Amino acid sequence: MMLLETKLLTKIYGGLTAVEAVDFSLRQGLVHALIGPNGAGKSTFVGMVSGRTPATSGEVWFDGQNISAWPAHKRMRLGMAYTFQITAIYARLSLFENIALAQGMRDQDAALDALGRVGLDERLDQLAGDLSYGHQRLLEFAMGVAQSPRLLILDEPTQGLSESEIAGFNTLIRSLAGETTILLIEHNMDVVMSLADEVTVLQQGRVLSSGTPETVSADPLVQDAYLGRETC
Amino acid sequence: MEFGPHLLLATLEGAVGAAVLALTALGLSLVFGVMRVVNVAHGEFYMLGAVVAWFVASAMSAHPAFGFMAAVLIAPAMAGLVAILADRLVLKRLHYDPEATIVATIGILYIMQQTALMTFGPEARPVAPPFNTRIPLPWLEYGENGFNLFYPWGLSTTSYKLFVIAAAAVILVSFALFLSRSRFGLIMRATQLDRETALTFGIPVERVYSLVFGLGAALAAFAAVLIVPIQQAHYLMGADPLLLSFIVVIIGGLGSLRGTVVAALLIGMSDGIISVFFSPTLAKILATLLVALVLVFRPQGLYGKKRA
Amino acid sequence: MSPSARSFLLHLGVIAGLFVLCFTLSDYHQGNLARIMVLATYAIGYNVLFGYTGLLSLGHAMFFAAGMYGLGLAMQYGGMSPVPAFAVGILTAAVLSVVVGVLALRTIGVAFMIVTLMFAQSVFLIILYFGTWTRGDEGFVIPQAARQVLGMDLTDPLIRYLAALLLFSSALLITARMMQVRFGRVLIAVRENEERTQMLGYDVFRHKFLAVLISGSISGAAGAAYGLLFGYVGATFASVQYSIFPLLWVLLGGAGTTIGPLVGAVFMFYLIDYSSGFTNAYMLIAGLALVLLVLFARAGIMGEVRRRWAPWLP
Amino acid sequence: MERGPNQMLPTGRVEMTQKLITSRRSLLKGAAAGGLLTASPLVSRFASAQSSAPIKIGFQQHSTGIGAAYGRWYGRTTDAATKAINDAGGINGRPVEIIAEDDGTDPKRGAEVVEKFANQHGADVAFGTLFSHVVYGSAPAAGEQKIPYFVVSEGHHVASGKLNRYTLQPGITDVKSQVQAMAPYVSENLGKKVTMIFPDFAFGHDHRDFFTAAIAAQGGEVLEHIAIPPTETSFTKYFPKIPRDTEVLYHVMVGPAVLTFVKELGEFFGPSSPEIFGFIDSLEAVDLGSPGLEFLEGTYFWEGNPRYAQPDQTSFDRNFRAAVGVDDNGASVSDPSDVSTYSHMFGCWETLHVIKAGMEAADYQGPQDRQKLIEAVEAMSDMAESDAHPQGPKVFNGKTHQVFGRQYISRVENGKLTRVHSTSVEDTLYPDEVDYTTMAF
Repeated sequence: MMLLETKLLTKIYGGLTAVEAVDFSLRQGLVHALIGPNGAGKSTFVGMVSGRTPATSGEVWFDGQNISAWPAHKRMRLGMAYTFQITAIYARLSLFENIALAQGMRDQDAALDALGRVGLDERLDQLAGDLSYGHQRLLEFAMGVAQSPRLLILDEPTQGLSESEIAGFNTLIRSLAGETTILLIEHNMDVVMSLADEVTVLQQGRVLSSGTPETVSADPLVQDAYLGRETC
Repeated sequence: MEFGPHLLLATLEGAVGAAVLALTALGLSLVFGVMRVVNVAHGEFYMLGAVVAWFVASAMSAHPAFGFMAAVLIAPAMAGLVAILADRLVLKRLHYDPEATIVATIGILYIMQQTALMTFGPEARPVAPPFNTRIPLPWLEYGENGFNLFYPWGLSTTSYKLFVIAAAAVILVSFALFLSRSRFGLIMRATQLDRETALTFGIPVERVYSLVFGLGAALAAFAAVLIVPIQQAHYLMGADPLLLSFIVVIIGGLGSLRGTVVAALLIGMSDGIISVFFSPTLAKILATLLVALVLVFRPQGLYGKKRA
Repeated sequence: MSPSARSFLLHLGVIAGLFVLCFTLSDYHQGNLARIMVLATYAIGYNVLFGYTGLLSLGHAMFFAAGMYGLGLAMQYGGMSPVPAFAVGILTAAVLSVVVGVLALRTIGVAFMIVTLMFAQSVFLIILYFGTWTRGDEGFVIPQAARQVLGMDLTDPLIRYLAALLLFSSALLITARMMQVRFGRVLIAVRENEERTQMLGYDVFRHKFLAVLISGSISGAAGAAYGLLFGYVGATFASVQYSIFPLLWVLLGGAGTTIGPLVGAVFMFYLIDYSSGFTNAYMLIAGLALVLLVLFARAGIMGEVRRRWAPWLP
Repeated sequence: MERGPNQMLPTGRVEMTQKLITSRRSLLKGAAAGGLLTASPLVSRFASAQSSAPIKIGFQQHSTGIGAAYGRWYGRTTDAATKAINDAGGINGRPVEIIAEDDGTDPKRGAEVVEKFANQHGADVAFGTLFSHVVYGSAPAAGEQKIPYFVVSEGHHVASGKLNRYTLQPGITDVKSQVQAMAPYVSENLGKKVTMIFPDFAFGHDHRDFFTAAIAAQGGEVLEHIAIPPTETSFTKYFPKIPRDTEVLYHVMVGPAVLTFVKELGEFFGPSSPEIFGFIDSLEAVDLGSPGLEFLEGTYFWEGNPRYAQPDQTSFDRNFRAAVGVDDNGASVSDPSDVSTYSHMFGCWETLHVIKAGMEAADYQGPQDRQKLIEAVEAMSDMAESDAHPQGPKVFNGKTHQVFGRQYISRVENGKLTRVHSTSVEDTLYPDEVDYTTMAF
């Protein structure tokens, strides 16, 4: 069953068409990667899906409901979670506060459990701002997971992470497989290839190609535009 | 007085008000445009200009014109210096954080007001205008034998008021040229567009901010020097110009200089003309509510760029 | 002991302390403290919006004046007795907060500050415009005879002090409790990072709107109490200076702390009262205080105490 | 805390406008504090009094805010009156000590200051407020603290009955009596068709209501009421509303922008203008020789107290000027450009003398005799022209707590104000609106 579907989703900023009539569908339980060069409209598209950016036209369906007119917070309540491209956590609040706000309840154990999943079970009362950049991104990821969402949207989650942190991230995503559907914007091709069940390539706001990682990377159109020609 | 002459007189008076308001609001808009901070003490720099003008004029015993000439130079310079000092000592340390700047400039407002009370005193003190001859104005009337010219009772203006309008216009035009033609004008516009990029181009943004803050204060002080021969210098005179400048800058669009001048003309003239029809207090209520609603429904004002 | 229990004890301690002071202080300081508690309630109202939700308003005098005139006009022309008139005062401020909230919350940051400033200026001018009833800037006196509640004379210093204490402690306990439940936590979240809060599924607009409503109503209650306890209602209390005072008290006392507003109001009152003895330039001192505060102690007195010694402080 | 604000300015530079006479009072304060009183020559004069502790009078002064210009001259007159009273043996043989507090021309601070006088300073009485919104804000506090509160405000609020039995105004006449007394002279000598220009707040509304009624009683009429908002700074746009057939223009603008108002009035009319009748409030503390006021020549002004010494100047007026340090042009002796608020400040002098007369009539010993003091003042009626009442003879109405006295009309003749008419006290009387004596204390 399709958890998320968009129909002719379009966003026009003044004269520029950032996203043009994108039809997209996301099957429940899969990890779907959205790739494309900078400025292809990935963040704008995800913004429209999450409700952060108002769509110029087109529809967004979630779990069989038309949520095109819903404000962002209602969509989140419906079962979405969103992590920002630029880390957005409560720097001046403690780790516990950050997680408690995500979980909507103040339960120490649940918080420790959520933090444990990303290996952040340091002191709960430490200020989030004092964490290293990598740990802050993991905290944001933990806050997303802590909402036990049906759809987790990750906007370039591995950006700025070290190799070991990326490996840790991959195991995390696999641990969620089946339970949570993941929409992933990613530049790191290794991560995409190893995690994604399906891939969609965007270019100049249009869908260039969609399918399994293998079919997409073999697709000549994609190679010309994005991956570069295979030279043996 | 019949309706026609009354309207002409109200328009002329409105023009004087608009001229001074345009200069004052230009200072506020410049500071906000380039530095993205609101200077709540802007009215006090206006007052400082008037007070310094009085000190200079009363010190020069020669013909008032010399006193006025000196004041036109000294007052804006003094206000600019005080502003630059305030920027260096306070605003820079706050890294121009919008909210902190508002609080800091409120503090500066009280400091300047109280210092003026202690040095200048509580009275309203006049400054002699360089020249002030009364000019009766003719009015055209279509009588039995065609048009004839007559001088309605009370329809007049003074040479100094016309001078104020002209001087303000000259300053506005030269400022526009300065902004568009001169090197520093280019630097200011660059800093306004994008602070980071300006930095990478080697523009000393901190120094530009100080100079812009000083320039904004100087413009307000200059407006005060123009108006002080008509109105007196008083230590509490800064409050009204501040509110009016806010009104003008918002309706004209925060940071848009062209919008500021147009809005100043609009508000200045309407203030004169509205009082012909409505009760003045009602007119002021409408103007203030209009501003709030403009900000609510059209945040970028008339000419401002839509904030991304 | 859990932080919430410790902070509850703190608040009880403050209220008990104020109660004891009622009988130990000299008449002069008792009279001052009664006034300070009413003004501190106004600051508590302001703190809900500025300290906890992070919205800088420069127009709270309109809520204070709305409460004051709501009560004053109800008593003077409606012939109401103090208690219903007090309710009318709070209601007037609440209605004004709804109108201002719906409009002003469409803007952000500097624009919000200017919109509140403009609304407050219009309320001030409206009060002047309807001078025939409001007596404009001259204002009017609520006769001593009318200021009786349940047989108790509110003009008696002791009863006035206890009434002010009742007002202050209810505002303190309400806001303290509010900041412990989820609603208060979300307000802090909105202050810290509005975008992130929105994407955690919280209706940010509704929370900010409720914050304006609560803040306006508490400020209105303080305005009504000031009119009732001190017998004077005037347009001066809608002027810009009375929007800047609560900002000064909250900043000085510690924005985003529960007892900061009281500390700030006491400190500022006695700073001016003491310094007006040897110089009439006390507004210079207030100005300097504002500048130094924002430069070096942005967290204010209780904010610094919390940072250095008592992180659990609410 | 004792008065002495201007001597200890942090900026060190003596305030430009501060010409305080180092009065005996600050010496007294030093002496009392330092226990020198016994050695100083004052002691012999006060030795006979039962308790030689000074009588403390709380002076609520507008040192800052919109009333600061008046506040400064009220302060000087208060110092001069205190010195005169002390030189004449004080009150009941005890020296008078003034405790001044700045209320910033603000109603909230005003109430606090009255409470401070009653509880902190232990003042016997409070006195000195001028601006009506501060009087309204502070009077309830005086009523609750049960401290006699002598206002020097010219407002009609005391006589209107809105305040309490502790608030009195025995030293200055109120606006209703002043305005009412003007109507006969204006309608007989200047004209019957009047246009009124006044500030659009309570003080201006009093003028509008009282004068409109009074001129109608004289058979005149007010053609147009022109109300100008208090914060206005340019006025020419209002003058076209003046009907052409106006015979007399009645104006009473106040506030910092008032000089602009008068100048623009002159510029608007030029050579041909109707008779102009104004209230000196517009030009208090303003030199008539200021640039732009030339057109005032030949126009009329109400004066509470003739600013320029008149040919028939009484010895009382001469002594008053000498005591306060004011020359024959109504300006400070030490700085001719520093013009006084001569039509208002006499109220402080006369109020202090009424307090002295009241305390002596009531044999006032201390706060326990405050009610006796009020009753003693309420019993007063005739106040002869004397050193205590240099402005002129007065009649005090114990029921309404308001004093009535002569009003003066002057005409500007070659740059000076010459008195051309003085009304009788009877012209200024009006029916009582309240009887405070029936109220409980």
